[in-house]
Amino acid sequence: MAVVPRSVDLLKKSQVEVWIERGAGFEAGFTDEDYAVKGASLGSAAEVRGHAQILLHVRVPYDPPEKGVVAIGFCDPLTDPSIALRYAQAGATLFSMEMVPRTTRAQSMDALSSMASIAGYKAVLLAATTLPKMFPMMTTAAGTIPPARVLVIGAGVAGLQAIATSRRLGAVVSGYDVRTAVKEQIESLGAKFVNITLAEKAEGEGGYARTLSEDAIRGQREQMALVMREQDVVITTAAVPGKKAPLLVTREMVHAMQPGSVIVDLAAERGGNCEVTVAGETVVERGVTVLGPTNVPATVPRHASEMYARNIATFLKNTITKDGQLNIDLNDEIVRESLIARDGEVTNPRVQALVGTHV
Amino acid sequence: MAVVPRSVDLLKKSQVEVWIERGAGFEAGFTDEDYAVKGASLGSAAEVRGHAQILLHVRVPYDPPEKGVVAIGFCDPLTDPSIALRYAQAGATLFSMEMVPRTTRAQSMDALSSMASIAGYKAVLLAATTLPKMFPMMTTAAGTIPPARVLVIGAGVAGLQAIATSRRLGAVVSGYDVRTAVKEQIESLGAKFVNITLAEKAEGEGGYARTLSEDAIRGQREQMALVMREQDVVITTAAVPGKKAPLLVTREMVHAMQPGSVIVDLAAERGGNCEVTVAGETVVERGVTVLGPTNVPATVPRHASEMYARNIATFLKNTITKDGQLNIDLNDEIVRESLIARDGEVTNPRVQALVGTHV
Amino acid sequence: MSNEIEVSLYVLVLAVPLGLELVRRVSPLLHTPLMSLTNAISAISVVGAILIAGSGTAPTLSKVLGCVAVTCSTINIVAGFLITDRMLKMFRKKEGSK
Amino acid sequence: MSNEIEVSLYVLVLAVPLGLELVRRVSPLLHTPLMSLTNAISAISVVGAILIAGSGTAPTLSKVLGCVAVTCSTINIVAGFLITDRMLKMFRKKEGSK
Amino acid sequence: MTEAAGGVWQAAYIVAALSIVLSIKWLSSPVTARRGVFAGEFGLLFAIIGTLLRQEVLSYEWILVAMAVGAAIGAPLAYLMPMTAVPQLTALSHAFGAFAAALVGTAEYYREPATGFKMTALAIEIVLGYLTTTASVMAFGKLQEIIPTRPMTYRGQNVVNLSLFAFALALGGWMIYQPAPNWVFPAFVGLALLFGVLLIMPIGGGDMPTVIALLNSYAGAACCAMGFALENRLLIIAGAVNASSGFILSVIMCKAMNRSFTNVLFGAFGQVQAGAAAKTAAKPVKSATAEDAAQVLASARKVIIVPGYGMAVAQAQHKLRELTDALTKRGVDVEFAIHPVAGRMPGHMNVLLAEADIPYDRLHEMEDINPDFAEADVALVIGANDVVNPAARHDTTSPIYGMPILDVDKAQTVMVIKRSMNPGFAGIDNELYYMDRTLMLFGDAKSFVGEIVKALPAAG
Amino acid sequence: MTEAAGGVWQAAYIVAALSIVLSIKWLSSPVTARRGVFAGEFGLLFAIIGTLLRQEVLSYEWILVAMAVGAAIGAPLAYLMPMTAVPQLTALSHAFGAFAAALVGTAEYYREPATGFKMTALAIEIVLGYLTTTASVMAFGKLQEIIPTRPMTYRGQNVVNLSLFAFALALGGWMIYQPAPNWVFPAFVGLALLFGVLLIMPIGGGDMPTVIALLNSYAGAACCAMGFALENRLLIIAGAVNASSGFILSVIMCKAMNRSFTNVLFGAFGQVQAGAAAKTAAKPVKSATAEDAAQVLASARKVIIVPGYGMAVAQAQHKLRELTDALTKRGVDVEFAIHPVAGRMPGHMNVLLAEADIPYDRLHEMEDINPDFAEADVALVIGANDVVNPAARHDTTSPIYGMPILDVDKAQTVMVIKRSMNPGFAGIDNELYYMDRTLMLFGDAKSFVGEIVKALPAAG
Ligand SMILES: NC(=O)c1ccc[n+]([C@@H]2O[C@H](COP(=O)([O-])OP(=O)(O)OC[C@H]3O[C@@H](n4cnc5c(N)ncnc54)[C@H](OP(=O)(O)O)[C@@H]3O)[C@@H](O)[C@H]2O)c1
Ligand SMILES: NC(=O)c1ccc[n+]([C@@H]2O[C@H](COP(=O)([O-])OP(=O)(O)OC[C@H]3O[C@@H](n4cnc5c(N)ncnc54)[C@H](OP(=O)(O)O)[C@@H]3O)[C@@H](O)[C@H]2O)c1
Ligand SMILES: NC(=O)c1ccc[n+]([C@@H]2O[C@H](COP(=O)([O-])OP(=O)(O)OC[C@H]3O[C@@H](n4cnc5c(N)ncnc54)[C@H](O)[C@@H]3O)[C@@H](O)[C@H]2O)c1
Ligand SMILES: NC(=O)c1ccc[n+]([C@@H]2O[C@H](COP(=O)([O-])OP(=O)(O)OC[C@H]3O[C@@H](n4cnc5c(N)ncnc54)[C@H](O)[C@@H]3O)[C@@H](O)[C@H]2O)c1
Repeated sequence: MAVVPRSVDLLKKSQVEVWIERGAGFEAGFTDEDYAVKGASLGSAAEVRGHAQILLHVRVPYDPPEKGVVAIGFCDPLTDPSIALRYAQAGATLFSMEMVPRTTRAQSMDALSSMASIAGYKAVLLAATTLPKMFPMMTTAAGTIPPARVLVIGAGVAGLQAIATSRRLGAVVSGYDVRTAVKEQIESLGAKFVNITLAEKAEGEGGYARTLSEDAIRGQREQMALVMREQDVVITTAAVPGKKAPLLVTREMVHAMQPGSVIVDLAAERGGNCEVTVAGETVVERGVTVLGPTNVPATVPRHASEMYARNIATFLKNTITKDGQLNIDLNDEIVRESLIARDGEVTNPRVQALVGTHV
Repeated sequence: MAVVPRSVDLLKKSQVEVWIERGAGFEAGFTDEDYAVKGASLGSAAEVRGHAQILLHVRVPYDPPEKGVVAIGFCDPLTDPSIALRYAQAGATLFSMEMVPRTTRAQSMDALSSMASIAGYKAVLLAATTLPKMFPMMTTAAGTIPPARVLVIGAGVAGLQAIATSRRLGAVVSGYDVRTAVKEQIESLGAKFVNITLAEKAEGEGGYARTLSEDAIRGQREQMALVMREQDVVITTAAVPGKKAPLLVTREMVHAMQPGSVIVDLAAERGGNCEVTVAGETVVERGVTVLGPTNVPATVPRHASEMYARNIATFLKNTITKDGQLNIDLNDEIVRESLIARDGEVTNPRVQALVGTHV
Repeated sequence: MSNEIEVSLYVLVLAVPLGLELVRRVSPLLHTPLMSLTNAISAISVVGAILIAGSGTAPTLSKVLGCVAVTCSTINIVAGFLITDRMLKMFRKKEGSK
Repeated sequence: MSNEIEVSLYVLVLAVPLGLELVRRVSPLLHTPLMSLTNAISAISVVGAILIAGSGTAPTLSKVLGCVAVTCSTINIVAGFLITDRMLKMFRKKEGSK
Repeated sequence: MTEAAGGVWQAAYIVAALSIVLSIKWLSSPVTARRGVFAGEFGLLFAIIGTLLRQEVLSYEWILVAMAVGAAIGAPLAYLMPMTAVPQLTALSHAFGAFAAALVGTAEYYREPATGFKMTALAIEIVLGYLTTTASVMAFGKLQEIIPTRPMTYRGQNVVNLSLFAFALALGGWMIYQPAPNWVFPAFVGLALLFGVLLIMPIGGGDMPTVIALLNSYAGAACCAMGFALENRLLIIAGAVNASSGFILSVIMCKAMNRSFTNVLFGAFGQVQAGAAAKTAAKPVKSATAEDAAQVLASARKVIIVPGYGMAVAQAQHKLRELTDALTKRGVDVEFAIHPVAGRMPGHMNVLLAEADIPYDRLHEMEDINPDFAEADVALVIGANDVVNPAARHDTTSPIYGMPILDVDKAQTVMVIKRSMNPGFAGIDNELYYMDRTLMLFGDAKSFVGEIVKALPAAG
Repeated sequence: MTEAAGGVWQAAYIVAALSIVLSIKWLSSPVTARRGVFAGEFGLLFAIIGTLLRQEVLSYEWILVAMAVGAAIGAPLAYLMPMTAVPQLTALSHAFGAFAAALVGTAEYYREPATGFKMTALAIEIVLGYLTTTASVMAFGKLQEIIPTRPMTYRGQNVVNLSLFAFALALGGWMIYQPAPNWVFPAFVGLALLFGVLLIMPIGGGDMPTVIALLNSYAGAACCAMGFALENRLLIIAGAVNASSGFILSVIMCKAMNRSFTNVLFGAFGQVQAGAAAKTAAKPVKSATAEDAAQVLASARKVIIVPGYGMAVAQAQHKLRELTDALTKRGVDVEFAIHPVAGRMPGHMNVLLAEADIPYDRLHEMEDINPDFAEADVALVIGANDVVNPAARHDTTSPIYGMPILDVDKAQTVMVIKRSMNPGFAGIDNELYYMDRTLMLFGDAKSFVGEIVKALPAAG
């Protein structure tokens, strides 16, 4: 949900009227009354669309609204820029939550971080539930259970959260990332950093990673294979923004693992970090279970909604004036970078570039 | 699995020959070769039955083996004593792992404890996976996520483990049990004890609980209802040995909980502590999800097998002489209490009593 | 060895280790008060000063010096003890809590 | 007050608190060895015994008593120290580790 | 030689006095203890040599013979007695020392009529010397179990003792007033001897070590008095230091054994103690303070920590981690021994120690670590009881018989933190606590460990 | 009156000696400290009265006048100085005492020709007395910041000092050899005075308290020497006790301040210290030690702790818990302010603080706690930087402009633990650090917090 009862307050403070589609909050545990109490108006999907000047979505629908209406939400314009084109053609305004820059000021609107955080947590629960072993060490009268060994590949927001959660459950955790700056961050959670020597620097602009060369990738894989054999659980979260997820775990690496081991591939949606991964499915290969869950945050609907709603409300607050009028200020980095389409044009240069080659 | 590769060693030390049914270890992640390497002989189910004088089971089959053969495993003779009668009639010897007394010396054979421990751990994972919220507190740019509140009812071995695991995941945990001695144990895990005043003492012999009077039960429920309203997760583990599980959470209490809350009823198999529970199924009632998982330890097959195998190997060692001969010594409390049927007779007095009324 | 020196050495042999033992484990809380107390006590030289100042046999120079010494050491005594006392008053609460 | 008594009192004033301070915080592990050491040291009475036994002026009875006293206190010294030493040998390893 | 020798013996005396002071000082810390013994030996050697050099000493032969005899008796005494007999041996040796002091007093009394101050000093020396002699013999008897070890009391004991004491005082007064040798002296001596016996009779065998320390103190006081009588400063110093340290030592020992000092001394005269002693009775335990524990831990090389349910109840895991950190920093090797059933649920210790972030590689299973206890300087048991109860090994009647346990009793020193002498889960007494090498640290695990940590930087 | 008075003054001396010993003993424990002051006063009173009763003392008038004058100067000195000036006050008072000792030596020297042992004692008294006088004055000057507090060193200092010392020794030797008053004596005095100055010059202001304790010890030694010269046992005892306790006290104080004793004494002669002070330069920040921090925290009523990424990097959460516990125990109200983006992942602080078992109700969101900073005595920032950077409020050019921050700058005192002046994630300087009320605590968060905890029980 892009709006939760609590965020209705926030929105109303920005002097806007709030319409909610009836029944939309059910999954996340909110009833229509919860919203009504906070002063939101309820209606059918069509009614809502009819009333609203600004549409807040989790995932922006492929069909654009009418001219002049603003839509805000996830729309992944770098993967599929056609949606930008459609909105531009319809004369609607489109903001992409993915494109909110990762500056300090924008952190409270950074929905990617919020969702990644939830995904990292949930990935560990999935792994723990699937693993035929327990995570924590236990010295019992029936023998000593050694702690499970967990490797987290890709220590962005999701990866770090996965590390923290695994450690909480008592596993012995190590983490790996191409960006060496992350070593300190991994260690700051009490986990071990897996040192894999790379031939080149992997950190791009703005804190994101960039694509690696073939050679570097091969070296990385060889060393990784050795580490992976000793793990009970591997959680992969590696991503390069706007690109297909890097392939980090090959089929051979999976085969080398002990039967009973579990891999959770959080990058499944973007092609997966693991060769075996099938998005949305659970594959068992030579005793190793590979989970490719998609839209993981949706499995923790309550908190995912709350966080997203808060992000989007803050975002909105930043783009409207005190008296509730939309105010698209292109001097504001946040607005500029997240604005995809407006007044019939695709405005974002990165998307423009893609549209050129794409359409 | 009643035998894991590691416990083959243990058994062979006791001078017995070990036969394993082919493919039996698969679920727990053990291949036939793993066993063969340790020196076990492999065969089909029939072959194994044919060779063995002592059969080690997880759950003892309802069909008794031939005369003179010894079967050891779970068989729940207090709930269904007919199995005792069948084995007695067949002239086979039957040991029930449930009946191993809870003395200090018997702890390493106490399979109930081992399994309860796993169940407690897994129950928390199930709850966490099902809950639409996250367990730990998180202060983030998208608002502060408060920690989940978990109540564990019945703080035996499973309950304590559930408390420990929930605490690890960052929840605010409280525990409740009729036996007041448990207060200290709950607090020793850093959780809060829920104080519910009872009219009578509830501790029976040997550390087990005993059944409560009607009045006491009503009082308990009223106070419990107040506590439950504030919980996100309730895990119930209350049991009275040999009896149906006490009903602690009524339908009204479930309705009083917030939609989105989760109840995990570990007593589902024995009738459930919750009125809504359906064993083996997930029921959603007024937004509250009630899980009634059965045979939970089997969902952590690897460690469950290892622990059980160790328990049963120790048990066996206690009942056979140095040169591998069975030696049923009725002076040994452990042997005496766990022996159910032998030489055509039901030997255990508690089971005898039941058989009398039952058959 | 003269008797007087012998006695003095005995006294020394006992007094030095006694001083060391007394202070060895003092709480850091009391470092400053203790410093100021030993300061006051070191003005025991007033004894020598009085003996010189009041002596019948001493030359006038010595007597004058003695009187000055008495003044100086009295300053030390009075100031030393008063400071110590003031300082300890600040600890009163803590004493009470014991 | 005779000089001798005065001196003795000084010595006493210092020696008694010194003894108290020295032992005040001894580790319980050393209680027994310390007990046995003070036992050996209390045989310092050997000094008095020798003085009597070797004295020219003493009557024979006194001398004989003195000699017996020397024997007795020597037993105390020898046994006392040897026991202490044997006891401490058992702690040797710990010392070594420092 | 007179003047020179005079200087020499005085110097020797000063050195002796200093050595004796240092000896006691050094023996108060485990690190310097053996040095302390040497200093003591050195001090007495100097005292003897110095005395022999004095011009008053005219004939040496008899003295040397007497010393040889003494050494010939003392050495085998010390070497042949088993180490377990140390207390009685000390008592015996002490009887000789006190007797020597008494004899010197007697001899001096007969040598030369004394008056006033000197006679007072002599009287004190004599009464303390004789009293201590018989008291030491009694203590020896009780420890060796020649005399029944239980406190012997009878109705009116107080009255008898007090009147005896008053009588002795009166006699002493008379002697000072009328110093010429007469019948009073033997009577006085007799009273002193009797008083020594009566003093010990009502004290139980378990309190004997404390009593011996106190008797040391009396002997020291006797020497001190002797010093006053003979105008010998060395005797005064050594005697006084000995008297005061012996006294404070006996007080400390009482405290460590959880006994009231006045009870040990006088209590038995009343009836109070009899009851108390009878109950806890028999088996005394040694208790110690956090400072003591810190000292022991700081001087160890290898410490094995055994956590139990009590650690969980006290939630002491975080403090325990502090202790581990502090010790590790000092170079102590700290390991954890986890018993399979420690606590009240499987993995109880694990979850708490993990919470405190104690590294997994420090935790050891019972089978793995049991052989290591023999090499450990200290086994620190924190709120564990049943899992370290040696009864499980040999007492077939015990409910825990047959359960494998952690072999903490193999460690050089065992320290047990718990709140009381109460039993654990199994409800049975634990013989570990009564071992000679066991120190009981009574208190809540969390706060006690905290105190140890605090005391650590100060420890030697 | 002679014989009687003789007995009286000797008894008074003995009482004085005992009082002084007890005084120091009692002052070593907080419980008995005030009793210790009384004992000391009592001891000195008895010493003075005893002395006045001695038959050698013929005239009283001048003495009483002199004492009155002394009291008239001393009392206002002690009462009027603010308590913060205690160290310099002690130094000043001490200068007087040492000067008195020096004067007595001088007077005695001129009164009566001395030889051999006595002259040696006198020489020692004189050199220590004068040296201590100027040294105390210098210490006073440095503490009062009349003289620059920084260590003053120059090339060859060692050589100059050593040769000066040798020269003084030679003069002293000559005086003993040739005791009649001549030009040597004033030269000797001059050297002693000069040496006192040189001794203090190279020592930094921060080490002054230790130095004063040491000077006490010198003064004590001077009194002791005076006692030898005047054959006065009270002086010997009091002087010796004072000398040894002053010495050990200065050693202990050095340890407590983490300074090497020899460094304080001699180290500054080398160059080491000077360099460290120079670098940081530019905008000045106030840095402080763990002891300072402990003192500030211990006297606070409300402390808000702001953890940041640095706490995570250092894994300081367990130590932080120790600190929280210790402060809470002292009655300090400790709260945690968690900034939404502190650390490097959402909930970073939560997971670590939960690991250390810091209760949830102590953790507060930014919005909730921000108003509380104004009431907090201390905001303790541990490895946080961007999230407490006031630039976010007003500096529109800053990359963090617009981010809500924790209002730590509203707190009475701000203390920041970090390793250096390096910036945080955003890479920008933090003006908070340059505030007047900010103390920078440089060091790794884990070890620094640990040190604060250690220093805590000591802090006032
Ligand atoms: N692990 C399992 O699965 C399990 C399950 C059920 C039963 N058990 C049984 O539990 C026992 C476990 O042995 P154990 O040695 O761990 O525990 P234990 O034998 O029960 O001993 C615990 C000791 O801790 C002390 N204690 C309690 N609170 C304390 C505090 N706050 N501070 C300091 N000390 C405290 C108690 O002595 P004070 O009262 O004097 O302080 C007690 O003697 C075994 O008998 C085992 O059979 C185990
Ligand atoms: N929470 C999130 O999700 C998230 C994600 C990504 C980025 N960020 C960004 O991270 C920043 C978080 O702010 P913050 O205040 O927590 O951290 P910060 O601004 O990065 O400051 C951390 C400070 O800790 C100090 N430090 C590092 N290691 C230390 C150690 N071992 N001991 C003591 N101090 C140490 C560093 O100074 P020295 O080097 O001088 O010691 C540094 O200045 C924000 O800018 C935020 O935007 C947050
Ligand atoms: N400015 C801010 O305040 C702010 C806010 C949120 C996040 N961030 C930062 O942005 C960064 C990216 O976060 P994210 O979680 O969205 O990243 P992401 O989801 O894009 O990628 C996840 C991780 O995968 C890693 N990765 C990419 N290719 C890899 C490869 N071949 N092998 C191994 N690892 C590979 C990346 O380095 C990254 O750490 C993080 O460092 C985060 O701290 C900054
Ligand atoms: N002697 C040993 O060494 C040993 C070994 C293992 C377990 N135990 C003890 O045995 C006891 C039972 O363990 P278990 O887990 O098998 O018990 P269980 O599974 O039989 O029961 C679980 C819990 O439910 C509780 N319960 C029963 N009725 C209840 C009610 N109406 N309301 C609330 N709670 C109720 C019981 O008190 C028990 O704590 C525990 O105390 C355990 O410590 C002892």
